[in-house]
Amino acid sequence: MAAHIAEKKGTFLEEVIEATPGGERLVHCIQCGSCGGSCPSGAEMQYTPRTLIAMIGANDRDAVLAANTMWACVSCYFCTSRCPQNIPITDIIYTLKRMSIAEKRYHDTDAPALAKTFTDFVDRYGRSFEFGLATGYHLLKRPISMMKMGPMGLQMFTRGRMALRPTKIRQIEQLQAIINKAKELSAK
Amino acid sequence: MKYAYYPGCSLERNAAAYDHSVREVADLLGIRLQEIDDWNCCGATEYFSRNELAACAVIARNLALVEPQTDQLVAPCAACYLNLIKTDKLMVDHPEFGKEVNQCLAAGGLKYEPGRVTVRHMLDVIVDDIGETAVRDKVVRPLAGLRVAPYYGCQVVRPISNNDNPEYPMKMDHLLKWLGAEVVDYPVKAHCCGGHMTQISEPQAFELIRRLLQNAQDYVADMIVCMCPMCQLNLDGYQSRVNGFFGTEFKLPIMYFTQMLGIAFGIDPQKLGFGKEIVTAMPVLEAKLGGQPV
Amino acid sequence: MADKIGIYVCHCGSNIAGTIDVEEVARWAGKNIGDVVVSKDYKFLCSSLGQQMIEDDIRSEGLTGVVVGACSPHLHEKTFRNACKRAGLNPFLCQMTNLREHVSWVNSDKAAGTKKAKALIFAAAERVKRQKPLEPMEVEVNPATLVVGGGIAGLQATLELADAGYLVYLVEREPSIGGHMAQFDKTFPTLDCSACILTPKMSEVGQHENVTMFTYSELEEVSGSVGNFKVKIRKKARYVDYDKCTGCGICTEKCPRKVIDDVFEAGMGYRKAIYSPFPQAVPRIPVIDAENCTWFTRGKCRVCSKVCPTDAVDYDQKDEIVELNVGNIIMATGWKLFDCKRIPQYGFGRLANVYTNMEFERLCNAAGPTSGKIVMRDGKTEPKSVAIVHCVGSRDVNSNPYCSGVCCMAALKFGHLVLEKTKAEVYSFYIDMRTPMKDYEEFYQRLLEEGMHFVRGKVAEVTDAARKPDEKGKLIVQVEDTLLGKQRRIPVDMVILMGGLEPQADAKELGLKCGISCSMAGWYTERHPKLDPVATMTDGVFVAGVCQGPKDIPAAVAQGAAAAARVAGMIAKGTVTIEPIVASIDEEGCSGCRICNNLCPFNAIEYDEEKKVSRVITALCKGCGTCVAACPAGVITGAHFNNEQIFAEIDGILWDAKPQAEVEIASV
Amino acid sequence: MSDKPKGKLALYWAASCGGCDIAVLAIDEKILNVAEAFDIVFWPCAADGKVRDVEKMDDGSIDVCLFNGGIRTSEQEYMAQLLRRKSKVLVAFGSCASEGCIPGLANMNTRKEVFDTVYKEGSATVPENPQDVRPQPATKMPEGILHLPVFYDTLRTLDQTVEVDYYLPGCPPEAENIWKAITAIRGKGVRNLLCEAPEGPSRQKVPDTFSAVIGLNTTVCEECPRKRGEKKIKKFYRTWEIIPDEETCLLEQGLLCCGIATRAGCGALCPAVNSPCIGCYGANDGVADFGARMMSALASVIDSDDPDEIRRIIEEGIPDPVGSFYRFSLAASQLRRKKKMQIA
Amino acid sequence: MSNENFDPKIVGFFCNWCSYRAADLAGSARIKYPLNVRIIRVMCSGRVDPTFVLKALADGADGVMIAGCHPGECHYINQNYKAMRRYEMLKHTLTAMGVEPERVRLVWASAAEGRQLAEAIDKLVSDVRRLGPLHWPRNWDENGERQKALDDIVKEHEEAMEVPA
Repeated sequence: MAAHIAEKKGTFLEEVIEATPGGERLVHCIQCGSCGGSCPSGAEMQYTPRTLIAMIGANDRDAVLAANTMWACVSCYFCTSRCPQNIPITDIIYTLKRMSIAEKRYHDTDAPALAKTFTDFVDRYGRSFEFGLATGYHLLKRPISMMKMGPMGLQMFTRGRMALRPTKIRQIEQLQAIINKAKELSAK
Repeated sequence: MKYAYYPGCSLERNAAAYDHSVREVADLLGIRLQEIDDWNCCGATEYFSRNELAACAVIARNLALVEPQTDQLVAPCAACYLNLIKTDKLMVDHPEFGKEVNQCLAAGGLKYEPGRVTVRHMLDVIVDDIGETAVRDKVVRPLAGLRVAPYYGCQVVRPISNNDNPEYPMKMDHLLKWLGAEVVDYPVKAHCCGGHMTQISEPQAFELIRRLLQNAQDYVADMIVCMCPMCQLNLDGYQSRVNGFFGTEFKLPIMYFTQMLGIAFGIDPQKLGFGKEIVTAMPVLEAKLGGQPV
Repeated sequence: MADKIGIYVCHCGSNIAGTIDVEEVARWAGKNIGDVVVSKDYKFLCSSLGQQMIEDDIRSEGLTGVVVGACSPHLHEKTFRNACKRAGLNPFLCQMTNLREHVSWVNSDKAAGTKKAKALIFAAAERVKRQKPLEPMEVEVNPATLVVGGGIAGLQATLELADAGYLVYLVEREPSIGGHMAQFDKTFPTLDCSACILTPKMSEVGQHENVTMFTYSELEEVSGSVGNFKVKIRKKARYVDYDKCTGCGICTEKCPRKVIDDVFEAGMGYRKAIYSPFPQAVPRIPVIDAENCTWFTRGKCRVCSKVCPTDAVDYDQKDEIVELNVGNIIMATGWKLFDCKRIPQYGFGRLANVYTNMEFERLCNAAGPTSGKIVMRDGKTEPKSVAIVHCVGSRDVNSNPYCSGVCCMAALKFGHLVLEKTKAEVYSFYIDMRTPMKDYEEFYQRLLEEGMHFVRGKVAEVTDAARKPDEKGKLIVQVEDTLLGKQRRIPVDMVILMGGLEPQADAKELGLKCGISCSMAGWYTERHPKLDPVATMTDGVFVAGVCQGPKDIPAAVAQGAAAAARVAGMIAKGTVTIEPIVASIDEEGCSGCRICNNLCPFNAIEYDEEKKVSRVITALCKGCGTCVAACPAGVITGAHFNNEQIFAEIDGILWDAKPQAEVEIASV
Repeated sequence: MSDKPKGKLALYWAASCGGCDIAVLAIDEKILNVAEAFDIVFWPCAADGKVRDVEKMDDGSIDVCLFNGGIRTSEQEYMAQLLRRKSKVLVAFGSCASEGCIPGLANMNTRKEVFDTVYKEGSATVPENPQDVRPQPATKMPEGILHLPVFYDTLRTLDQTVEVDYYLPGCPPEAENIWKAITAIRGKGVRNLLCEAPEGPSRQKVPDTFSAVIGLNTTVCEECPRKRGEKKIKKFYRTWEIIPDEETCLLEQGLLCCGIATRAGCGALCPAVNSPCIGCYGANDGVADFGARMMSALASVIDSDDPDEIRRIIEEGIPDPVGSFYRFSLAASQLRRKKKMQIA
Repeated sequence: MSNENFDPKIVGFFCNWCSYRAADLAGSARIKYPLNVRIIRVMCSGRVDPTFVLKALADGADGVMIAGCHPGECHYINQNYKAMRRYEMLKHTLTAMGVEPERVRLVWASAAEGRQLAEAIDKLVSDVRRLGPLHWPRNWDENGERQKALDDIVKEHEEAMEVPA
């Protein structure tokens, strides 16, 4: 590493860049707010994506990982496609989600639980399982809304749009071997 | 023309209408779809929230399973489409990461050469590969008089270009015009349906759904035509709850674009999965297309 | 005669000596490099004492070559060449090698620096032994000048030269000179009426005895080089006889065909099929737009011809090519507006009351389509609120990464005009407010006082999709107010997009014609961004105005004048010196294979059909050496960069890489 | 001619096909004139003679030695050194001695690979060589040690081995040129010949050496009657892919004609029969690498500015760049051979 | 192959207008980068003859960098495109000759890109360091067999001479 490339200082900014393909564009942020302006969930966010980037730059790790911004993201990619500096903002949001989950910094959101339930089904069956998601995640996290879902669930069911049993792929062991390897590699 | 086909989990059940209509329309247009054997879930947006490498490895398994005879892979679901194309692009752009993904695949005895497979959305295949003339030739029941609002959602047009404008896409507009429909040019056609937010924060999700329904209604659309099972579920399945939540009275059928192609082509609506939608399309179709349209 | 080489290694204070053992380098060179008779280190070689030392050595030792190991030749090559010249040594027998910028300043390892310095000195010494004396060439400068572009920069340059008594040919693509400035209403920050200050200059040019105008004309071809360019101008058919027409305007008045004026009125107004773009046009000779004229499209009408009192209309006119000889060329080709439709989320072209800045200029202009009344597209309603969106097509990697420089000030100007002429609320949406020149910040202060609202944030979208009742029927500007950290939706009646400045669509092509290149963005590249901003890498071709990069009117005027001054200086001197670094072909050896023939972008290689050999036209050759490297027969030589010299340099630079053990030729 | 004292002539054949010796004989009845002017003191191919006899001669006693073939073995190197010592004028005769020629292309392989091909994979030898016997430089026999010359990894040209005075290019040299060279040597005396070879003397003196090529200093295009225009190439063809037009420049038709870079003197024989020049006369004076000249010239006129397209044009059109650009000159090129994988 | 102590020798052919100035700028800005690239100034990257590169490698260089103005910004309009074409051709041949193509690199650096140039040099030096020395002249060294073989012939002949014919 040549001396002209900034020495690593162990900042949060570097950490986020490291964990995001294309993340090095982060340093180009000019704080224009086109991400925050574009976000369909902008009103729900405690900090706009722009603010979050400023906080990353200010090394405010704790506040960033505890923010609700990531959990309000709907992955519409407007921020990414409109960013005048080509910063992969949605991908950075994913990075922050992963960090926040790994360190259990999130609060007041069920998104991590949803993600876990969902991915557990994938790990187990190789396919997603909507009924299982409904029963597992919703019963656990939001029994009241589950009640409201009742009629819709019934409609879905009568129209043949919901299965009661998960589909399992034939070569589930193969998929699991791949997933386990990935988990092993990313643990490093 | 031969394409590998990745239906994705939604199309198995919840969006069976999409799957059926895709297959029917493909058949008629001479698009040969070969379903990937033993494909697995793409992980939706959820897997990326937990583990990027695992997410990509899970997706790459499907890419690796694409038979060597074709390098074209069709995915009708927007989330599946983006996940597949994004994983391939990550592996191409970041060779080190690509190697890691392949290390994972190797654990399952598989290998994927980044860039080998071109991931396509069904809409692009029909508009770009089949083209206007071939589509118009097949139309036996023009959708004249029907005001349709094409709804693109997010993940097919952004962030990776499908040769359409990511802000104001036009491909479905063109396609529906070829079918004779009156296309509603409304500004939110590529805005968000709420995605998985219905599962996390209903008020937030319902507001996003309302914006779309409201704008389509303001522009006097008879129905919304979409290209993603998640969009369909949110706009259709949750429509009555949105009405309850905001006191609105939306009654907009939400159909897949392949279903509309199918009826314009004169395919039996039963085969196209008509009737599986919760806000029924029958009344408006009967009223606008006259007689016994379906 | 054996070579006698002098080697001089500069300390440059501690700049070089700090990280290179210069004494060791000089000592080593004296011992190890063949034919070296003097090898010295010195504190500051570029000082007069340092130069004197070299001169003395040349005289006393009879040096045949001098190597100077110091800073970049781009800084001091001239200095040391001149020193050699004073001592009677041909300046091309002096070779500089760069021990400072390329060695001592980029690394602090003294051993490694010393090693690299030795290699560079060795290479220079091997090279200089093979260098040949060369003589610079002098050519005469034709006192006529070509100015391309009749905008404010071109006009200024034209007037400066013409007033100094030199002949100027001015080429303008549109039917009238004046450029974009003629379209503007007011100019910031003084708010002078643009036309009031521009038209006197236009008529001065139009009437100047030293100026020949070619309007409705384009630059077709350039050949030759500094001092003696040959240019071809295409005079497009006007279908109006320039000499007969008096500019009375009856033809335009009577012409029955109305056309939307996309150029001068930016699509906001109409013109006729036979037209002069605006009342103060210079010249006042109209042109017929054949694409829209009823006579040309349908073979009927001829009204203009019938009404013309001087019988000046000539439907049979053809394009005409004019050939001119000039000594210098000033490119002042200007800019075009960013196409705001490229950002669909801002709604231009889809939402009626979204305007571009150029449209708004015309809307404000008293001579414009609404006579200066600020009204919406319906032509009558005054807006109650106006949003001005900055950075449309600027500072965005999705369109143009650069800052267009003038939009912030123009936005403030628009804000002022709206506030002055209407009761509307005005919002400016900016990323950074850029007001760096004289009296600009003061203008910003003035707008703050006048009550313009400033929202810091790049606009995300402009939409008519209402979410709340108060948004119905409005244009909603959605933005993050970055100073609040909140997303805002501001409903307005009218939106003005501040489109950025872009290079002309054919800038690159035009640049190629006269041998100048463009930056990545497409602006003409100046010779040096700071110290030589109007010259280009091609001698005799200068740039002025926005074609060199975004700038405002005062800067464009200053550049026009600066380019003219440079040209005037060359004309006054009368001759120009050309570096003798050129290629030449050994005609005896040339087999006429013609590989080199289309490699030269300056057309300096001609093929002699009779003798079947190729030949370099020395006056046109710029010395790049591409043909030298391409010649399959090896019969093209590049002066000062010939194979022998470069091979020697490679040999020297790798002095420490040669195989030691290998015995190449067994002794006999 | 007869008034001059008779000179002494030697001819030798190292790593070459033998064509050069035949070419000498192809000067027909003029060989008698040669015999008239010279005593042929050593010509193993045509006349009986012993190395031992040469070893016994005084140094410098041979006036002219025409040496053909490159240096592939220790024996050839020994002979080159010996004949250099004994001769006043040493002529690198033909392409092999001058620049390695076809035998030099074996520099794309190592000795081991060459032997593998001949003794292990070669269809002619394998059935007869089941024990995979290889030539050994020294073999102990009851009678004593038997020697075979050592076979080198890399073929060298004559001038990479000993100092050479003149070069006579061609594979083989044209009979006509041989005769002219011989008469010139005889007529002018040796040193005077420098740069004044018959008909189109080598015009440019090569600095720092006494070597000079006996031939023209221009390229084959000079002698080629085809019509030539400015060049732009979008696709390269191999000879079997197209039937070229007989009138226009072959290169312009996309064929890899080496005539642009090859020393003239053959009369453009190959282009005359609609076949591209393959470069057997080698490079012009002052050229340090024949292949580089071809590469540079051809690449310069590729009609594309897109790196991917350029790469495609090159890779598809020129699958064997070394064989195309260095068919005759690999051993004399800057790099001389392919990189050996294991460097001691 | 990789060797920490290996100090690659790399020859640079830099165009006068952009790349040489970029190197000047890197110096003025005191950007630090390894000293392994020794720069030869040419007027244009279009002057770079493949022979230069081959000669440098044959003379013992471990790598070569050719640097010119960005495409479209050539001081001589478009001559750097010719450099690009020749570079592709040369790489094709070098690969066939067994030279790792990473050793020879064409980079574009404008006069403003001191930092980018320094990064490119840094990258090339580390790549060449990873590949190890090239030592091209050793390619035709016959592992010391040559002199012995010649000596053997002389000896053999001398011995044979002693026996009368």
